[in-house]
Amino acid sequence: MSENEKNSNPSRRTFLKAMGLGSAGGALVLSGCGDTDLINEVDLEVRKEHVLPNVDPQDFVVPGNEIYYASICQQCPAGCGTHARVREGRVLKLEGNPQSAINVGRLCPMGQAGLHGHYNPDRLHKPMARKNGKLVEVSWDDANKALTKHLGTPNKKLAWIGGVESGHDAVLIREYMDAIGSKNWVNFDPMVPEVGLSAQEKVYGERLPIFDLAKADLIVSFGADFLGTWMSPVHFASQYAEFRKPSRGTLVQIESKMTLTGSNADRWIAIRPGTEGHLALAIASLLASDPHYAARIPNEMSKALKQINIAEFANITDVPEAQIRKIHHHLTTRTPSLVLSGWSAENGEQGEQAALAAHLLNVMLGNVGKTVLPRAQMPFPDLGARSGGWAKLSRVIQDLHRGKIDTVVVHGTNPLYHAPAFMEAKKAFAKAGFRVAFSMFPDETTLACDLVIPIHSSLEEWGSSYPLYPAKDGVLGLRQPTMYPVFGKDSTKAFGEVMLTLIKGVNPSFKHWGDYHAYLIDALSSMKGKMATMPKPQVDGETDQEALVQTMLSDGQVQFKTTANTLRASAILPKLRVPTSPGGKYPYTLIPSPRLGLWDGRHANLPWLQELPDQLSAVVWDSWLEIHPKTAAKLGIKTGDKIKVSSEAGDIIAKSLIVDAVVIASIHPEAIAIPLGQGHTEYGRYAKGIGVNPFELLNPTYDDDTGELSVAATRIQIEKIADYGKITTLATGDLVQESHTFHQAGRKLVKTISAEDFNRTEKEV
Amino acid sequence: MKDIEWSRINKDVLESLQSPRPLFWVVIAICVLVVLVGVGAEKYQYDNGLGVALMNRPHYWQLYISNFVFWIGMSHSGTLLSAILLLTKADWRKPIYRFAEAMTLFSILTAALFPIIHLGRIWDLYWVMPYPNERTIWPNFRSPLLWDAAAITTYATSSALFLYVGMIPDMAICRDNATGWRKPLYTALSLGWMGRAREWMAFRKTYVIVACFLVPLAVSVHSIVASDFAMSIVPDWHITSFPPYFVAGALYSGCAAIITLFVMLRYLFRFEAYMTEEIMEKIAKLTFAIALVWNFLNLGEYVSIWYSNDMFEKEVLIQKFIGPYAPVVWGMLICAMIAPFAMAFQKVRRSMWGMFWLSIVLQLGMWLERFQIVSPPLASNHEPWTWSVVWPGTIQLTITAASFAWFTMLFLLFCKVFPSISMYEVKEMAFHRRREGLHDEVENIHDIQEEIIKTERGLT
Amino acid sequence: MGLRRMLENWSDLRKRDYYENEPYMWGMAIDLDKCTGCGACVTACYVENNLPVVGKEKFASGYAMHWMRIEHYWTEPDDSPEIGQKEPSDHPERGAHFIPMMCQQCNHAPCEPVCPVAATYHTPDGLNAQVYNRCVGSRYCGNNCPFKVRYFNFFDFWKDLPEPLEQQLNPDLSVRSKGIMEKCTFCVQRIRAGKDHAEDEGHPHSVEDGTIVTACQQTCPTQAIVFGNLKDKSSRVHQLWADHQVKLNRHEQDKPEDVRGYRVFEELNVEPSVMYMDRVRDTEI
Amino acid sequence: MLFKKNRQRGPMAESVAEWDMKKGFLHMCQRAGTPWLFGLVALTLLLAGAVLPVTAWADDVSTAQQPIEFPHSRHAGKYKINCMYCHTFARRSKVAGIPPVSKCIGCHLHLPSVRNKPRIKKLFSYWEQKKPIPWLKVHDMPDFVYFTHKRHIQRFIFQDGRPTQQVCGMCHGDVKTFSVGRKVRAMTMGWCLSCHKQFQGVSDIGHPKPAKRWMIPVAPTDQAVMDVDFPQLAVMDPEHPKSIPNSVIEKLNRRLPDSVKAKIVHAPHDCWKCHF
Repeated sequence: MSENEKNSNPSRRTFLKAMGLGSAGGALVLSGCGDTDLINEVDLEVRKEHVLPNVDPQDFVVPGNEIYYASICQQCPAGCGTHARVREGRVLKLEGNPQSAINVGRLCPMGQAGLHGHYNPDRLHKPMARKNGKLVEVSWDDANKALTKHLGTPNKKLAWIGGVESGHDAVLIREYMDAIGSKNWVNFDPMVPEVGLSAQEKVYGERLPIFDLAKADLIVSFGADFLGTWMSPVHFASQYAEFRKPSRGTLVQIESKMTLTGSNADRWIAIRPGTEGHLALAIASLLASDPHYAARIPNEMSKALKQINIAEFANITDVPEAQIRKIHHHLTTRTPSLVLSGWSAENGEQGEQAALAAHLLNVMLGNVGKTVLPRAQMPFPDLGARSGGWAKLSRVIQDLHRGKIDTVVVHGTNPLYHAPAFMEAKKAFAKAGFRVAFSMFPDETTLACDLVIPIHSSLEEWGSSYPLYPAKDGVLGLRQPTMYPVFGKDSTKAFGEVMLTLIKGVNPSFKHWGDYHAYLIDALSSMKGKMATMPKPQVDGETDQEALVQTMLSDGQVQFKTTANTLRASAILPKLRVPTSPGGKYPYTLIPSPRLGLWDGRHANLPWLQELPDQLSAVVWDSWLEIHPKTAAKLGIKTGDKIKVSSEAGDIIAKSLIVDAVVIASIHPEAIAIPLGQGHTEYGRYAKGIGVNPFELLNPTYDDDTGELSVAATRIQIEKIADYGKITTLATGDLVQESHTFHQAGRKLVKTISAEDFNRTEKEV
Repeated sequence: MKDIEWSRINKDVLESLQSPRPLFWVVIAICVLVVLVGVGAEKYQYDNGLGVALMNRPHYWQLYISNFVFWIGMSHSGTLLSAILLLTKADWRKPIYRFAEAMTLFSILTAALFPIIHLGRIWDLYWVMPYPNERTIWPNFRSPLLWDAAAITTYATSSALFLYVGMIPDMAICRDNATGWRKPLYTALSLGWMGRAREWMAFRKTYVIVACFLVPLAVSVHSIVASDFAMSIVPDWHITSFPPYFVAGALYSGCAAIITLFVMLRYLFRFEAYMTEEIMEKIAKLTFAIALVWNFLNLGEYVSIWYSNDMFEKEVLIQKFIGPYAPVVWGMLICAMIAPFAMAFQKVRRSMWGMFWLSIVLQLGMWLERFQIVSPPLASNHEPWTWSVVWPGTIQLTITAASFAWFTMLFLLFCKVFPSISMYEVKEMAFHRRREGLHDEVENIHDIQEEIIKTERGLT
Repeated sequence: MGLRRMLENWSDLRKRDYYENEPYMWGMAIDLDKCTGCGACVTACYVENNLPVVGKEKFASGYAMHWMRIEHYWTEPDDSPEIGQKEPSDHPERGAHFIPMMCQQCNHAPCEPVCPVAATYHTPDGLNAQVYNRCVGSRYCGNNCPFKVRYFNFFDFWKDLPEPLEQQLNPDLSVRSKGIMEKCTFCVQRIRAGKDHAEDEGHPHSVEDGTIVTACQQTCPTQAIVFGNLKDKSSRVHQLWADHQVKLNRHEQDKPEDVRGYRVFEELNVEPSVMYMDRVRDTEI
Repeated sequence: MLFKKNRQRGPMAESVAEWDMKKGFLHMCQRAGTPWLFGLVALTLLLAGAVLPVTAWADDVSTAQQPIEFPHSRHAGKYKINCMYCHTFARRSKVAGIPPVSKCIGCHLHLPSVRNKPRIKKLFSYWEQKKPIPWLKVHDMPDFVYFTHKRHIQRFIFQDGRPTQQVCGMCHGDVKTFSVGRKVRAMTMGWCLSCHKQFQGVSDIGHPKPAKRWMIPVAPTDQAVMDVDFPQLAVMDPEHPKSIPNSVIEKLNRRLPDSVKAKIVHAPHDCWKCHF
């Protein structure tokens, strides 16, 4: 981390003036008499241009000069700190906030593309209500009336479905739910590794211990795509950079479909889908034969582990025995090491057991306390991120089916898109008496609601959020309006604002806050006692309170005092069945693979991300199906062929997907991967009608222990239905495409040297 | 051979200005139609951007540039026939050089359209011209495109001049016989030509000087066009032998075009008596010789790429023969490399329609040659990630077709307005034939001159 | 450049190191071992530089306008599947070979001499400039670029920009219309702002290292990209070049095999300003 | 063959032949429709001239209607308000900026004497509606031009200590006499260069910093090389900023030490300084 802080050169700060925008910007309408011309043309323009002065601007607003406002990225629950560059009253770019311990000034593509959500042409900018079965735009007065009518009274049968919710938003929702007396607040985010969190809680007594990648000398990752899609990609990427410094750490990635992390591994091992746990167990068994490691687990357990036949497990996992022994050898020689489990391991049939097996290795190797570290206690746990997965969602959907819920509120999640066809979520949803969506975009769920409240983007509103995976405990991120609402004052409203009004109706104790801004500042000020540092007034005449607010806003975060904790690791012997052997009518395992970019589909409406090629297959603006060359040869499939994919659950309701094939070696021959993200039936012009959604085909296979849906355990059948079509890739060339080999053709574009040479020749720069 | 009747020359040629065969009008009508379609295509391209022409990265150049090279190439034969053969005093050039020169002028005018059509911002075209301006910005004199611009304008001007100078005595003949709107036109263009000996002497000298100027110019022009490619670092463009290769190719396709137009004119304007089989045979022999030179240079190019053993160049060469553009390359080899050997047979050389179709085949071959020079190297370049194959789209093909129509239209209109056979030179040829065995008249030019001077003195 | 001055100073202009006395020479170093191929740089470039999103059909037809692209290969340069192994494997067991490819700001740029209107030329601070308002669109430069990193506006892409997306456009640089060639500029607008800033601070000839960051460098989660002034001996980029023994003004580096620095297509004598560092793999595991 | 005998020709004959040619050609011209031809050439030239765009003044707004006829003459002339009092951003930003409405109101609230004039009434109506005044841009640079007021103001006003009106006047003319703002300079690239090319000695980076004088050519050191012989060079008239003729620059350059000359030679226009 020290290096990262060094990199974010302090001299650059002189450039930046991150500051708080007092009240939503006076009359910072798109004006500022600087470059009022939005489009700088390259030809001479023959026309007369207007120049609009500000009416009554803030002192620090200088037309032509940029201002940076600190904010928090809301593209995924990682909660990276951002600086929004503002000129002439419009946000122009998002950059990482160097003060944030999560991302230290960097952002991932999704964070960069946040502006396309903010300025999205398909954003909702009028409340909508269902009239005669159709959603029509209504006035805010009508919307408020409807809101009070349906949500403003105690209602036990109200369900709140949110994404990952944290900070004061979460506090308000909790207060609201308490006030109306409903217990149905569920969070659903398919990308949060709920299975892994549960396993970690069992092993370490902590749902989310800190994984210190930088300190590890060897990382063995069972499908954890920490560079791409695992909880906090930017944070892990900056740790990864540290990890790769001399002397260089080694990364072994074991998974069925290569992820971004896999493509950066020193050794990528293709494993039979759903058998990651078996491999971990085999390694544990080898470790158990060494008393040094066996001492860390109970005796019976090591005895049980020793029973394992490595050759048999090699057979099960399709990884050569020699390879397993090699990994074991390196795990014993390189310390500290770190074992992680992620998407493909945890979403198999026995997800939690596989995760337990992976974490058992950490316990046996003595990594707990070295690379797996305890979290410090945050004084305000209510502000923490509330997440949930399929188990909670399917419970709500069942409740809806049974009529136990009459009002649904959806905020920040899109269950109707994600839920597999077998859940019949749409039907269940239709059974609710009244449905409300707080939403920015016309997504599938929003358009199925009866009342749609268009909310501000995260760059237009006040708010706070707490990261899902805090890099540093006790840091609450703050958001502030960086510009005047894109569609004007009376179009969208801040979520907090709407909630506050709603709560005032059911809980009079909130009445004394005029608006959400006042509430937030008040709430933060009341936590003063628990803050790590108290800023001193910098300017004459500034009160302590003003100094506090100014510092909080320009930092974009607040650090609370935390209390240290310890981890108590307990070894748990995973109970893994031998998986059913492939074959029969559905011989292949479907891996719906998330990717950095479209994520789980929530970013499909951002053109920048649609146009960002997939890191491995280089496909843009489309869905595809990854298939190993051997399997492809067997079935006579070539890149670009149209493939029909069907599953058992899909066949019952006669649902199948048709998608283009990409023959690529970075996948296990028994696995078929279809990326997540496309296949929207709504969600604006950029997302609608592109590609397919692999979730639709999933079988109702649930993890035994956690009740989460086993997303990567569905068996499928594929069938070629048409020959080579055009598939859009970064490498436009047919020459590249037909072979799809991506050869360097003798040019020295990227060469590899061995880590041995690297450690010898490189020194820290 | 039945000789041309002196007295019929004027009549026959002037006849051609009035009543060509009806097919002439059909051809003109088709040409105008195609040109209009082409203009529409260009308008569409202008409005929407060059993307509609289906070029892309890395195929930044395509048909427009290969057409440009093709038309510039075609312009070379006119100069060759008329200037080089004038200097080498080949008498048989006389009935055909006029239309060959016209062909030169019109093909270069057609060629000049292509860089303009090809340009991304046509409206800023004038920036390519070195004109003094307040910004003290000049075009980039290092760019071969600028040399092109200079070479083409020079060549167009001088070949127009050459054509015009050679036409002055005929203009006088026309003037004397013309009526209506043609009368003032010919009067202006004939510059008061009276056919006096003194005028003839000045005329001869001017003509020869312009010819001397034009021959090296023609060679340089196509060398410069070749340097558009040779000066780049694109593999298989960056070839030292490109200038002579281009010049040979130019003469080759130009000669083939002359054969085509020869047959066409002979039929349309009833020039059977002038454009005889003997002349055709001579052109065919010339074409055959040039074809052999071109063949040699072409094979030499392959060999030198092969032995240079440069990875990039070799790759492109191999791709040419087995890659996606292989049909074009093989088509080119069959049409331009093998087909000309038909001209080894006298029967073919003397058959008008045989030669007509053969010349079409040769031109097709040379057109494909230009395409395979431009496109395959762009398809598989240095950077393997960007390899891609693109075939020209409808817009490009339409504009290409329109360029052929445009050329044919201009050419036929010229032949309708101006005598496409040089009357005075054909007379001269007939005169020479009669005086077989005698010395050339130029031998005595000095004596004649002296005589004239004496006469002039006597007069003044 | 004025014609007269060009002629007068012909011999100077023809010197190999034309700008040797200038205080700046912008360069980059990209560590391919740190590069994870995530694509954050690509998106950051779109945001910063007003790059148009062309949509599916146009992307497929090769009209994409990403100034920066991440290429990846599955093989080593000699086509062996992975380091130290000759026989083919079923899987890419050493992962992918990523390389961010953008304009290399060649010091002997092949694109520069061929532009008929001198819209592309070399600036005194070592950048390969592309002046949009001068460009006439002959596309010769695009052909002559061995890296194929020049992008041509085949359409008026920005005219397709729906409201209110145009509010995002960066006012610091132009939005290119049809018929113009464009390419990576090393974020020239940021360089310009940085120099102005240095001038405000009163040290016009020396921009402090790290003051100017390109958009791609700024966002790179692993900080694989380092940008700076190669003539400043204390800059990070200069140190990286020196440590990896890559020198300017040569088409072949005289350095040990295991030192990681290299420049792509150096052998063409184009003198790129971007140094890449080999990717590394642990061969023991 | 053709020229064989010419070598033996006498001087006389040669001259006659030349005359012959000349006369012959002239003769030909006379007889033909020469005016006709010349007319053709003239027409071509005319057409070409029409094609070359004259765009310098295309964006002139001096005749257009501003929302309020702001009298610069009164503010800057009569009351001698510093330009930068209202255009306060000029020294801090690329753009000089139109003053915010609050600034106008700030003063005019305390000027009841003019409160009822129609212009002021209009001003207050904007203020009451909290609406920006839709001014028309008078000096509208093309979008592809990077120009920063800040650098110019900092250099000439704060570093050189010149009077504000003089410095602003270099480009904006004698504003204190204007009733409504208008453009007095073409603001073309050549006009920019008329000043800047005298600094071309060193490029952007080695921007010359002649210590006390403006328009002193190419002195990369702080030594004011020209002071002695050309004391008048630095005199500026806001209405007529003088550019030094090339001949003078050349003469001056000749006096420069070799070390400086060495820098002069690589001093191209750097288009990217202003166009990107």
